[in-house]
Amino acid sequence: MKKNPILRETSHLLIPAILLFALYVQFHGDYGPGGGFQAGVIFASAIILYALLHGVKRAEQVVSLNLAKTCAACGLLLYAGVGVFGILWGGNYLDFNVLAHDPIHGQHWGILLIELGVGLTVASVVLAIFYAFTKFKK
Amino acid sequence: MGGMYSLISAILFVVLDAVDVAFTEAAVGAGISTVLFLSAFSITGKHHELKRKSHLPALLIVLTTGAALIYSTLDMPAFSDPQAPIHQHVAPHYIEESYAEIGVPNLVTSVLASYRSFDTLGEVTVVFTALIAVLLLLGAIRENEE
Amino acid sequence: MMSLITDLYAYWISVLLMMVGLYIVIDHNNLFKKLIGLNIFQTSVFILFISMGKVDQGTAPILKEGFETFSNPLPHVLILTAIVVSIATTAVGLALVVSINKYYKTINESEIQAIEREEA
Amino acid sequence: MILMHTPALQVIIPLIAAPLCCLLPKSRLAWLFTTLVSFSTFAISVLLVWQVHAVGVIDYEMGNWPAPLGIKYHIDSLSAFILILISAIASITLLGARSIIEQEILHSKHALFYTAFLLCLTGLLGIVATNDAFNVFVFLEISSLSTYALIAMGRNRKALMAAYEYLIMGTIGATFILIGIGLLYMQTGTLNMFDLHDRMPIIGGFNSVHAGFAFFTVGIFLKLALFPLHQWLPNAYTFAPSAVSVFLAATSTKVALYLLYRVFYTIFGFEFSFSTLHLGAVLLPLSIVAIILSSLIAIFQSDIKRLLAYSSLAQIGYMTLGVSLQTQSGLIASMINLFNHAFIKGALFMCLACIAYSIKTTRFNHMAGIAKTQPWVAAAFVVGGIALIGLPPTAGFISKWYIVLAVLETSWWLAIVVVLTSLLAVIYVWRVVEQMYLREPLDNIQYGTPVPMMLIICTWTMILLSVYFGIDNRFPVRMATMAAEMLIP
Repeated sequence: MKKNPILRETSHLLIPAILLFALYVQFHGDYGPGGGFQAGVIFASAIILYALLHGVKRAEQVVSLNLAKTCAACGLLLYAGVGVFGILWGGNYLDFNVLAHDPIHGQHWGILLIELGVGLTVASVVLAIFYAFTKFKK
Repeated sequence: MGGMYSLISAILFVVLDAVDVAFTEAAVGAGISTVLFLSAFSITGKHHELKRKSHLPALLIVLTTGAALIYSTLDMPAFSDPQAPIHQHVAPHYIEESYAEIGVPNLVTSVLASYRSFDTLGEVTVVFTALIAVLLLLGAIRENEE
Repeated sequence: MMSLITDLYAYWISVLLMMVGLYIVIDHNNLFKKLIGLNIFQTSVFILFISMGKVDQGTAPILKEGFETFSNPLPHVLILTAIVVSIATTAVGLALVVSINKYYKTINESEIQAIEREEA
Repeated sequence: MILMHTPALQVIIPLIAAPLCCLLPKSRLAWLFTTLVSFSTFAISVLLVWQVHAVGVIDYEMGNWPAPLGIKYHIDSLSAFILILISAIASITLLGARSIIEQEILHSKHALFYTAFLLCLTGLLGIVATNDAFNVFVFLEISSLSTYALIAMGRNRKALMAAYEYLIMGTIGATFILIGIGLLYMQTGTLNMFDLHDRMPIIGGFNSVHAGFAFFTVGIFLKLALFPLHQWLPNAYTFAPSAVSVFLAATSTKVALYLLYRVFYTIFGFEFSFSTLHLGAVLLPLSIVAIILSSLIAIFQSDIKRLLAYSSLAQIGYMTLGVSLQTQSGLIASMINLFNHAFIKGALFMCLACIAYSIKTTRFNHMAGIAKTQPWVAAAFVVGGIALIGLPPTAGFISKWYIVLAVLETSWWLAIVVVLTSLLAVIYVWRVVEQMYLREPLDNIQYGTPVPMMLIICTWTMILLSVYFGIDNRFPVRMATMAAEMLIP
C-alpha cells in the first residue's frame, strides 16, 4: 500500500473525510443511526489507515499507545463521572433529569456527554489494540 | 471472508430495520475484526492442518443444540407478527413516551443512552477490559524464555 | 405446514448458522478457526434477537413524521451491546492465540497437546 | 446520602477505580489503591447487610427509570450474603498478595494487573447486585474477560492454553445464557427478573421457554464447572498466578452458583424449575458423580494446586447436591457450604501462595519436609485441610453437618455417600500433610525464600475465619435461612 501512488494519494484524501464523518456520526446519533460506539470505530479506522500508509511509528507520533490508554481510561471515567453527578445533584446514579433545569435538557446533556465518553473510549481502545498487535514480536 | 460475512449480516440487519445494529456490525465485523484477524494472521503465519479423527461428539452436541432450538421455534410468534408479546410490553412505552421523556427521535439512542444507560456503561467497561487484557497479554515474558 | 415455514423461516436461518458456528468451535483443531466459529455462533444469536424485534410494515425505530409503526428498539440496543462484547472477546482470544503461537510455535490444538504430553 | 446509594456504590466504586488504577505509575501505589478500594467495597457490603437486616430488601433504580423500563438493582438477603463474601475475600487476598504478585508478575505489568483485578471484582459484584437479566450477561462478560487475562499471567506457558480453553468454554456458556435470556424475552417482552417471574404462569407451557430453561441450565453449568462441563477449571486454577487462584477459587464458581439460585428460583420459580421441569432429577446424579469422581481424581494429583482444584469440583458437587434435594434445608445447606468453602479454599490456596513464594513451585515432590522451614504455613495447611475434610470445630464441619441433615430427610444412602467421600478427602489431605511433615527436607526447601509476614498473616486470617465460622455460625446460618425462606416460599 505504501508503494502504490494511486492508493496512497486517495487514502490521503480519505483520512480527513473519515474523521469528519466520525464527528458527524458522533453528534448526529440523536437523529439518525449512529452514536459514540460507531463514531469511535470510524475515528480509529482513520488513524489505522494513516498507520498503514506511513508505518506505525509515524502514527504513534500522532497518537501514542500511552496516550490512547489514557484516553480510554478518561472516556470510561467521563461516562461513570456523569453518573456520579446524578448522585451529587440529588438523583439516582446515571439520572440525567437532574443535570439541568428541566428534564429534557438534562437528558440531552447526559446523552451528549456519555456518548462522548463512549466515543473516546472506543476510538482509543481500538487504536491501542491495533498498536499492541502490530508491535508484538514473534 | 470474515469481512464478507459481516457485510452480509449487516445487510440482513438493515432489512430487519435494525439500522444502528447494521452500522455497528459493518464497522466492527467488516472493519475491526478483519483488521485484527489479519494482523494476528500475519504474526502467526500459515500452519498445516491436522484433522481430528472423530467428528462424532461435536456433531452430537451441535445437533442436540439445533434440535432444541428448532423445537423451541415451533410455538414462537410468527416472524414480524405485530401481536407478538415482545411488542406488547415495555417496548410500546419506549415508542410512545420516550420523545416526551427524553426528546431524542432515535429510539435506539434513547433506550441505549438513557433507559438502559447502565448496560451501556457495562459495555464501555467491557471494551476497556478488552484493552487491559490485550495489553497484559501482548508483552508478557514467561519462565521458559528467561 | 406451509404457514409454519413462512412464519418461522427467519428463526431457522439463525439456528442453522448457530449450528455451523458451534460445530466449528468444537470440532476444529486450529485455534484461529475456533475463534472464527465462535464469531459465527455469536452473530447467529444476534440475528435471532433482531428478527424477534421486526414488525410487519414497520420501519427503523427513528421517530419521523409520516411513520407510525416501528420495529422494536429494545433488541437492537441489546444486540449493540452484545456485538461489542463479542468483538472484545475476539480481541482477547486473538491476543491469546498470538502469544500461544509465540511460546508453542504452533496454533494447532492436537500438536500443543502432544507437546504437553511429552513434557509430562 | 451514602446509605441511599449503597447498591450503586457497591459496583460503581471498583468500576471507577479501575481506569484510575491503570494510570498509576508505581506498582506499590497501584497495590495500595486497589486494596483501599476493595476494603471500601467491603465496608459498603457490610452496610448493605445491615440495611437488609433493618429494612428487608433494597431496590435501586439506575437513572431513576422504573423497573421494566430501566435497570434495577435489588439487594435481598441472598445477594447481600454473596456480596459481603466476595468483597471480604478480595480484600484479604489483596492485602496479603502484594509480595507474591511482585514475584510472579512482570514489574511493568503491575498497574494493568491490578486494574484487571478490579474489573473482575466489578463484574462479580455487578452480577450479584443486578435484577436485570441482560445486565447479568454484561457483567458476566466483564468478569470473564478480565479473568482470562489474569489466568494467562501465570508463569508457565500452559497458563495461556488454560486461559484460551476457559475463553472458549466461558464464551459458549455466556452465549447459551444469552440465548436463554433471548427466548424468555421473546415470550414476555421484559428483562427484569421479577417481571419475568410474574409472567411465568402465562408462558410456562411454551416450547421456547422450556428450551430457554435448557440453555440457561447448560450455560450456568459451564460457568459453574459442574460435571461433565468442568474440563476448563483444573488447568485454569493450576496455572493461574497464585493470587489469582486464591481469588478465583473462592469467588468465581460461587457467583455462578448464585446465578443458578437466581435464575431457577427467582426467575423461573421453585415450582416450575423442580416440579414442572425436574431440574432436581438432572442435578442429583451429576452432583453425585462430580463428588465421587473429583475426590478420587484429587487423590492422584502431583501438583497440590491441581489437587485443590479437583477438591473444589467435589465441593461444587456438594453445593448442587443441596439444591437438588428440593427442600428448604437442602438449599440452606448449599448456601452455608458456599460461604464456608469460599474461606476454606481461599485459605488453602493462600497457603500454596506462601509455598510458591518460598520454593517457586507447588509440585508434590518438591515440598517434602517443608514444615521444618515453614512451620506456620504448614500448620495453616493442616487446619485448612481439617476444615476441608469437615471435622469440628471448623466451618467445614458445619457445612457437612447441614448437608448430612438435609440429605437424611430424603434418603439415608445419600448420607453414606457424603460421609464416604469425606473419607476420600482425608486421604488426599493426609498425603500432603505426610509429605510436609514426615519427609526429609530436600535442598530446595533449605534454600527457600522466607515468606513475608503480611502473606502469612493474611493466610492465617482466612484460616481463623474458617475456624471462627465453625464455632460461631450465626451469621451464615441466619443469612442462608432468610435467603432460603425467600426462594422457597
